[in-house]
Amino acid sequence: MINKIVQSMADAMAGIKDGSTVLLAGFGSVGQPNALIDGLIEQGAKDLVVAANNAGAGHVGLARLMELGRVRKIICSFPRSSDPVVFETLYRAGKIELEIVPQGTLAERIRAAGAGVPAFFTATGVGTKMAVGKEHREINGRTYILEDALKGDVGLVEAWEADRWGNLTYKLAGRNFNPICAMASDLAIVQTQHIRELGEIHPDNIHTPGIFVDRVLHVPYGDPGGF
Amino acid sequence: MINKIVQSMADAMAGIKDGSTVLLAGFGSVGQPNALIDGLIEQGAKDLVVAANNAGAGHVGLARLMELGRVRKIICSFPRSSDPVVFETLYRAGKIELEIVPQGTLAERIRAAGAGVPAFFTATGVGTKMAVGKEHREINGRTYILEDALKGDVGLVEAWEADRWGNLTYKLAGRNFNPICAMASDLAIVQTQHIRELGEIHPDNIHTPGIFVDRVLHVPYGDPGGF
Amino acid sequence: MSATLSDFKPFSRVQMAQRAASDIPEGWYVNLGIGIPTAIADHVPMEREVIFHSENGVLGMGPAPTKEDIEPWLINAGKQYVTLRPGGSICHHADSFAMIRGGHLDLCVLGAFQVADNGDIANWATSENDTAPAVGGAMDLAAGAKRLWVLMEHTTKDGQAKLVKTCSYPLTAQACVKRVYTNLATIDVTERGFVVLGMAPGLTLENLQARTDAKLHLPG
Amino acid sequence: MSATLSDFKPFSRVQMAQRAASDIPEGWYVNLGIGIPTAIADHVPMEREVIFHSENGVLGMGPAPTKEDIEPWLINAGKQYVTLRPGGSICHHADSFAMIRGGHLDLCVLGAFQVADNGDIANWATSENDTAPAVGGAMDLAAGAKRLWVLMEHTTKDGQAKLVKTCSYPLTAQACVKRVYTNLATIDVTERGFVVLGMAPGLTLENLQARTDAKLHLPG
Repeated sequence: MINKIVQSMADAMAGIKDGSTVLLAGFGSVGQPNALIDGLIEQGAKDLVVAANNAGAGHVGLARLMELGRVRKIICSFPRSSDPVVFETLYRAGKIELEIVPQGTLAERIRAAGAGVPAFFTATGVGTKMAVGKEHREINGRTYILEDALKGDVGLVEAWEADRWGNLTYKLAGRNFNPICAMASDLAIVQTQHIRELGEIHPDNIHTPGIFVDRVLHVPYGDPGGF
Repeated sequence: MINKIVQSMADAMAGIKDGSTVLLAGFGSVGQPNALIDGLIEQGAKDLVVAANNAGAGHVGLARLMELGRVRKIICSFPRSSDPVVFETLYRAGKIELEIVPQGTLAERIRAAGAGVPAFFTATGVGTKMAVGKEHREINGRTYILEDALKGDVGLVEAWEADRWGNLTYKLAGRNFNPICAMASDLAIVQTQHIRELGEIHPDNIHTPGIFVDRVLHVPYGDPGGF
Repeated sequence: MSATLSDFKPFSRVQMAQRAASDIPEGWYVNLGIGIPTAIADHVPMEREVIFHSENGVLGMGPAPTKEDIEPWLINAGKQYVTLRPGGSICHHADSFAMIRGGHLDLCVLGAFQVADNGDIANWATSENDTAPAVGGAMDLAAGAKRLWVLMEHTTKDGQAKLVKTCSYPLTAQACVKRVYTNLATIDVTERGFVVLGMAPGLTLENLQARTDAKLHLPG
Repeated sequence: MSATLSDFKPFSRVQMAQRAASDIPEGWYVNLGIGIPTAIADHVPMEREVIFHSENGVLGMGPAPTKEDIEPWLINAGKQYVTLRPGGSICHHADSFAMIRGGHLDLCVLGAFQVADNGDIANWATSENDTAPAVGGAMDLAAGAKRLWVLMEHTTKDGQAKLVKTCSYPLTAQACVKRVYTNLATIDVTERGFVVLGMAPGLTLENLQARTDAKLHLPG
């Protein structure tokens, strides 16, 4: 019997290696796998490259992971937040690398990794600092730049529902980066609000099929808090 | 009030020009917009480029459109069918152009057009006839070829449910190429089995958001037939 | 800067948003940037159906919720609570940006630091040396939407022109702004450059030109 | 071809499918090509959960339906009616091929015209001049799945070897076949070339080699 549901955070985090690239889903605090980030802090992997939309707020979650010196590089679209003190301190001190990526290019690079596309052309960023050093090409009269896929060794995902095959649904804006982070990661780890019986989620309405999911941990924390 | 629901086939087909590229969804006879194909036959546009998975069967639908000499070129993965007599006759007589595309490359090219990606690299087809004349590139030790986006002037789509904003759902394997043909076409025309009130389809379970849809025609024909 | 405040009455922020809102026809798919542009939605009446999109996969937003009606799972790209109209839908980030990058949005309205008269926009970083500038979805929106409008003050707080011949700040995208709504005027960006469609009451073209780096034209 | 039918007993098609089925562990995501490979699913017991995928966006297929149980909206890539197990799901064609091309399938089993001992496979066209050859999803599956197995007769009907040094037919993909199940043997494709894992009862390596164009090796 396939059972991707694990019983402990330690089981969820087992085997994450130093130097891993971690795709961290969530947008604001909605659909953000906070418990798994805490699990990763506990687990101890270091020298990480983290791709996420933001670069952490306050001194918790991703910010805490950075504060502990465990993040070598962050790839994000928006390093500012309501309280970006940890990131800014590390960045000014030269203790963390930053790769700024337009949000849509970030999403498309992640999706490309999941879909077996190693590189693609896009119009976003042409004529800006983002295009410096990138291959340019004119296609049908418009200029595009070439962007690489962004693959995760590990993906951290928050779902609304999950079953033992790893099928997932998301709730409203909790979807955001979650489906693409699951599909683009070699090891996709999910925290879910609800566990469902196999077959309980209608096959037409499964948002992430289990093929993209490796481990599921039940974390029924309720609604997201502030931002 | 936005109302994409049209009342007649003539309204659904209005303005389709000679020389258009038509993305035709469906796989087998499931999720195939047969009524719209008949509408296109009636409408009269010619010199068409049609992209579809197959090249028509028997003497109806796409095969009929070809038989009438209205299709200049077909782009498909599998020109064979249970009864491909029309296509084969035209092809042997040199009266129709054929572009064979691997099925996944076809799907990805269509999706790329909808997503603003003009070209992307893929491993599919490397070392085969499909790669002849295409740009090759080694990325991280593997060889890929460059494929172009495939955009439609017109997309013909079959949905299970639709509302007046053009939000769609599909039933089971009736989904297939439909969502990507909608998103990649300048004029996406939908035939739907059911019309729903706005808000009746749950926002988490809309398969194609109305932004990708231009016209909806109610065609409650029931279940698909044989293949 | 010869004209003083007594010479004319600049548009308020509400008026700026109202003017932009009144130019959005029913049926358009529209993304409103974080900040002043977001307020445009408040001035589009519900019965004129305009479908508002947010980068985080939310399509068909309605009015801001009352405190009692907050749905904690429904926020916009500015991380404010929002509502969904009947007919609204959710998608993931790559599909949401496919809407943007694939040219499916009829309009995006952004704020800006500078707009040049060739349509260049600079709105994400104020100098080449800005520490850790944050771009978000601005480059995707500017390059991807069918039309880009800008809503901004006509000059900086210390009177520097923001409508310029050439942007001095890092670009967000090239040659994509179609119209600019400021507290002083509504200006189209055309092949001729900036064309003034309307001005704040009491303002003369001369006074407007004095606050504008690039040459202003009149229609026709 | 010195050996006659009386010398050994070739595997039947059912036995070929059974052998491949017995090698698929629980938990694998598997795409079975149109034709004989499809029959492999019949030999995987329901209690060993193997998740079968079809190119047209169907994941988690169960046994073929009885006539009464046919769901007209549920077919596979071979356009046969199928069933979904509890836990099965539907996606669109681009997402379905993202599963294939993104390396998410543990296994694909295809039929073939020829397999070369470097792992090349030819299974979609029998000559360079074939009128309108049909490729379907074969190239995506061959290039994309983590493992490619082939299920085919060991020789053509007129006795030509199908396990070859170099494919003479147009390639489907390069260097991707990992294992071949034929009516005569099970053969791994390794860096050394073809390695024989097992043969039909009564068959000798000599007899097998006589029906094989490329050199055969024994394990170890």
